[in-house]
Amino acid sequence: MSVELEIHDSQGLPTEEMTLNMGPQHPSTHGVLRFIVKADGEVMRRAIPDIGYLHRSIEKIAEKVGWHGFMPYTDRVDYVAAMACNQGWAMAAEQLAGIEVPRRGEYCRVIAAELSRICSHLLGVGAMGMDMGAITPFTHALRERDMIMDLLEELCGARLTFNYMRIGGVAWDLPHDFVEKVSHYLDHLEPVIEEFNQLLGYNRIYVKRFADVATVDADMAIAWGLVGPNLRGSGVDFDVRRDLPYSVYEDFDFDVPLGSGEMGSIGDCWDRYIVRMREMVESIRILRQALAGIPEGPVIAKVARNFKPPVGDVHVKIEAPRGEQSWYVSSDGSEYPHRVHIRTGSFTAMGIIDRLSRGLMIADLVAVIASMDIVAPEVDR
Amino acid sequence: MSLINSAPEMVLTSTVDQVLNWTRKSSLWYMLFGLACCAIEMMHTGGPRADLDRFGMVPRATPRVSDLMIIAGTLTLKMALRTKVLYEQMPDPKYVVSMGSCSNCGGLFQYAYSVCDGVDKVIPVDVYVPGCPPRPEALTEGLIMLQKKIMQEKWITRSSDTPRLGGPIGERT
Amino acid sequence: MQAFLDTLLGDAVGLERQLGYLAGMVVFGAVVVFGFVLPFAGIVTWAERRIWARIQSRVGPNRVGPFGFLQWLADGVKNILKEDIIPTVADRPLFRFAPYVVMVGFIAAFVCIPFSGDLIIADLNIGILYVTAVTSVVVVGILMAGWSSNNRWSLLGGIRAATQIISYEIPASLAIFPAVLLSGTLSMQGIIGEQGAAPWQWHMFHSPFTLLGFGLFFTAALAEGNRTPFDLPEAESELVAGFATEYSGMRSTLFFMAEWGNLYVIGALVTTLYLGGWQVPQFTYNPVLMNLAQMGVFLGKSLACVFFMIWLRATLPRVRVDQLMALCWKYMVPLAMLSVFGTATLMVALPNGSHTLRMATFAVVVGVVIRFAFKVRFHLKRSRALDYSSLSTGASQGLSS
Amino acid sequence: MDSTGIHAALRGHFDTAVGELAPGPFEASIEVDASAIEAVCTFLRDEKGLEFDNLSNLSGADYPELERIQAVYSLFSYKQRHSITLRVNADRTAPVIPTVEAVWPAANWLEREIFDLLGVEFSGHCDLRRILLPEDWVGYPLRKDYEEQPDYHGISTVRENLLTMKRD
Repeated sequence: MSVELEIHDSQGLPTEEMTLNMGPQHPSTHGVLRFIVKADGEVMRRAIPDIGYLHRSIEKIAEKVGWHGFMPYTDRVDYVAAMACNQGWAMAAEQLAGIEVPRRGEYCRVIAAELSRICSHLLGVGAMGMDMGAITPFTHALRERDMIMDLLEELCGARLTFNYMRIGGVAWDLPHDFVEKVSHYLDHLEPVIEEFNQLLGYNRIYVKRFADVATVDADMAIAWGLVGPNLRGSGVDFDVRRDLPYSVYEDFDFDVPLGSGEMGSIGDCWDRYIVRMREMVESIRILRQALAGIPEGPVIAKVARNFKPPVGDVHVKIEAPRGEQSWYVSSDGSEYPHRVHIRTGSFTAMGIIDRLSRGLMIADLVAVIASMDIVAPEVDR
Repeated sequence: MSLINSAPEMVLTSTVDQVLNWTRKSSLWYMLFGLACCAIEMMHTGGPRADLDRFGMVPRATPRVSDLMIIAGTLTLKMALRTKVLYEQMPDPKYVVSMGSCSNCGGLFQYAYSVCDGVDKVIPVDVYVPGCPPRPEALTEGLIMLQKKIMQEKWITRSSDTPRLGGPIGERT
Repeated sequence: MQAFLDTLLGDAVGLERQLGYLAGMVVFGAVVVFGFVLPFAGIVTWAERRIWARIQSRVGPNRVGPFGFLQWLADGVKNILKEDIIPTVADRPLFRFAPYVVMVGFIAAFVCIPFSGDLIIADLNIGILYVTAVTSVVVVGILMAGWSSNNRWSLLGGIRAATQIISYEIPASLAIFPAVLLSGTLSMQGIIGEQGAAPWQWHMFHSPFTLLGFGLFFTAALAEGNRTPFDLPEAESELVAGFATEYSGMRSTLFFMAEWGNLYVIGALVTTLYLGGWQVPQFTYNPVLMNLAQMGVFLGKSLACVFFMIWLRATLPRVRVDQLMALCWKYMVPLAMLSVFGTATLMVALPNGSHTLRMATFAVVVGVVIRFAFKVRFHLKRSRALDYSSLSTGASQGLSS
Repeated sequence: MDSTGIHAALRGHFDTAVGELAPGPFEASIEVDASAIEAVCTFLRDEKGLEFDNLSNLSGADYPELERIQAVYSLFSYKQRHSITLRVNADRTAPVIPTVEAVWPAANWLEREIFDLLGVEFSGHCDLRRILLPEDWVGYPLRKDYEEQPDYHGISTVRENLLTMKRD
C-alpha cells in the first residue's frame, strides 16, 4: 500500500502526488462507493476502492430469519435486478432439498428474470450515458424502466423489490393479459434499443470516451474473476444460461453477444456497453419464446412451511444481469441456514478497478465504473 | 443575525415571511444522496413519470448549494459518520427527508449489525416517507408535505417556537 | 447610441454635451444590466429546464407562475438568502472576490453588444477585440475560485477551466478574423453594417471559408462558455461541481448567472459576426419602429443560438480533457488558419465577392438543414406512433396518463 | 474432466495432503490441508487437462462445535468447463490459511472479505485489511458467537422494541 510521495515527470522535475477522495457520496459512484484516487494532475496513478458503505449484513441476517424469510432480503442484494437474486436463493434452497419446480413456475421465473434483466441493463447503459455527461439517455432509460416496472408490479405488487419467487416456484401465476402486455411492450422496446444505440452508443464523442479505455483481455478477465457482460465484453464466450443451463433456459434459442473490439480493442469500455445493449435484444428473444411456450400447470411445488433441508452445502451459479452470481449455501439441517455467501459480479468488478485505473485519466475512472455497471449493494451486500 | 424572529407580527412582516417561504418551497434543490434501493426510486421520481422538476426540485451534486437532503436508503454505521459531515456542509436553511423504512427506523435491516437504524439518530429529520421502497408518488407526497411545512415557517416575525436557526426543525413539536 | 442621444440632447455643446452622453450611457447601461442581463440569465435557466425536460420526455418546472416562469425568481431569491459558507481552510479574500471577477468579465462584455442599429451602450471602434479581452477575465475569476476553495475538485475544475478557456481563445479569435476582414472594421455595428438582411448576405455564407469560420467560432465559444460537450470544468459526474464546489448561497448564484448569461453573449457574438446581426429590410423610416424590429431580429437570432446550445447540452456527452486539447490544437487551430487565409485569398481574388459562391454556400447549408429536419421528423413520428399510455392497460393506468 | 479424475490427479501429486472425495448435491468437494492449499491451487491451475483458471467463489463458514472455520474454494475452468470445490479447515482460535492471491488475483478481495467477516488470516496476503466494515470495527460478525458492540462512534446500535415504545 505504499505509494511514493514524490514523483518525477518526464523532465525529471519533482511533482507532488495529489490524493483525491471520490465518494462515498459522489454523483458518479452509483450509490455509495468510495475511491481514493492518487493522481498526478489529471492522470491517475491508482484508484483504490473503499467499499462497505452499504454493507447491510445480509449474509448474517440469513442465519437469523430462516429459509423462507430470507427471500425479501435477496431483493436487496441487487435491487436493480432483484428477480435474479430471488432465483439464486430459491435455486440454492431447492437444490439442497431436492425440490422439483413445476415447469410453469420455471417459465414464470424466466419471464420475470429476463424482464428484470432488461430493466437492469437499461439503468446500466443509461447511467453510462449520464456519467459521460449525456443526461437524456438516462431519463429515456428511466421512462422505459417505468413501463417494465408497471408490468412487474402487476406480476408481484412491487416496483423494485419484488419478492416474487418462493422456494419451490413462484408466489403467483401470471396475471390476466400479462402475456399480451409483455409482448406489446417488447414490440415497443425493440426500436427503442435501436434509438439508444443511435443516441448514445454510436455517438462519436461517446465512442471516443469509451473505446480503447481500460481494456481487459480475456485471460485477465478470467483470472480477476470478471463475470457476465464484463467477461463477455472481453471476448470470453461464456454464459451460465447457455453453458451450465439452469431453470428452463435449455428450451430457448438465444445468442451470447461478445465484445469484438468493434470501436477499439476487445474488452474496452465500449465493448462492455454494446454487450449489454445486445443482451437486451437477446432477452427480448428469450421472452418471446417463453411467452409463446409457457405450459399450463401449477406454479409452485409443495414445500413445507417449516422448511428444513438436509445437512450439506451447495454452490449455485446463475446468470444475473451483473454477471454470474455464485451462491454458497450451507445447511445444518435446522430451519435456519448455517451460512449464505453470495459472490456477486460487482464485487469482482470492483476488485479489478485498482488494477485498471493505473495511468488512466480521472474522467476515465468514471467511464470504467460506469462500464462495469457496478451497483453498490451487490458489492457490499 | 438579529433580524431573525425579531420583528413584530404585522401584515408587512408576515408577507415577507410568506414570500421567503414561497421561494424556499418552490426551489428545493435536493442533494443526490442515494444510498440504497430507495435511490432508484428517487431517480424515478426525478425521472419522466413523476418529475420532481415540476416543483422546481433539481438534483445537485454538492451539498453547498442544496437545500434538501433526501436520505434514500439504508444508512450503515460506516456511512452514518459521513452523512453527518455532509449534513453539516449544507447551508441553512436545510431540510431532511428520510425516505424509506431503512432510514426511518432501520426497517428490514434493523437487526443487522452494521446498520444505523434510523437516520434521526444522526441528523434531524423533517419528513419521514414510509415504504420499502416508497413509490415515486409517496416520495412526491412527502415532498409536498415538506413544502407545506416550509410555508408555516416564520423568519422575520416573532415566533413562539424555538428560533429556526437555533435548532433543527425536526425537534420542534 | 450617440446619434440617438444627439436627437435627445438637441443643441447642448461642450461639457454639457459630454455629460449628456455619459448620463445617457450610464442609464442605458444600468437598464441593460439590471433590466436585461441579470433577469435574462435567470430566465435562461428556466428556459433550459423547460427545454431539457421536453427533450428528456419530462414536463419541467410548471408550478410557480404560468408555465413555471417564475422559477428563476424563486431560485434566485432563495439562493441569495441562503447561508453563505466560507470554508475555514479557504483563502478568504480570494474566495470572496472570485465570483465578482467572473461577473465583471461577463457583464463588461455587454458594453459592446448591440441590440439594434442605435441601441448599444458604446460602439467602440475596437468592439470585438474588447469583448474577447474582457470575457477572458472570467478565467481569472474561475482560477481564483478553484484555487482559493482549498478543495482538490475545485482546483482541478479551475485548472481545467483555465487551460480550456485560454486554449480556445486562439481558435475563437482566429475565427473572428474572417468576419473582421470582410467588414474591414472591429466595431460591432460596423461588422453588422457590412452584412445584409437576407440570409445569403450574411458573413456566414460569404464563402465556404467563412462557413468554416462560423462553425469554428461557435464551437470555440461553446468551449469558452464551458458548455456541453466541453463542460469539463464543472463536469458533474467527475468533479462534483468543479470550481464552484465549495460555493454556496449568493456566490454560487453569481457563478450560475455568469454561466447562463454567457450563453447570450455567445449567441450575440455569433449573430453579430456571422448571422447578420440586427439587419432587417428598410420597411419604415420611423426610427423607433425600425429599432424595435432590429432588436426583435437580433434577439431572435441570439436566442436561436441559445436554444441550439441548450439542445446540444441535452444531447451530447462530454469529451475528455486530452481530447479537448487535441481537438483545439490539432484540428481547430489549423482549420481556423485555413479559414482566415482562405477568406483573405478570396478577398484578393474577388474583391467584390462572388454572388454564385454565396448562393452555393447558402444552398448547401439549407440542404443540410432540410435533410436533418427530415431525419428528426422521422424520429418524432416514430416515437409518437407508439403510444406511451396505451401500453399498460391494467392497474397502473392512472400513473401513465 | 469429472471430479474423480481431478481427485485422482491431485492424489497422485500431493498424496495425503489431499483428503477423500466427498460427493455433494451440486459438485463434489475435496478436503485439502491448509499448508498445501497454495501448491494445490497452483497445480490445479497449471496442470494440463485441469486448467482451473478461475476462482469463482471463496466462502467461509464457522463451525463452533467442531472448533474450526472452513474456507470453501469453488473453482471453475473456462477452458475445460469443469468445476471442483476445495475445503480447507483452520483452527477456530487462530485461523491461518496461506493465500492463493498469487494463483488467482480475484482471490485478493475474496480473502479480504473472509478476513473481515470471519477473521481468517490469509498468510502472505499483500493487503489484508478490513474491506466491508470500518477499520476500527471490533469482532468478526459472521462468527456464530459474535456479539455486537453497544455503540459505534457514539451511534447506538441497541434498538428499542418499537412496538412497546410509548409515545411521549
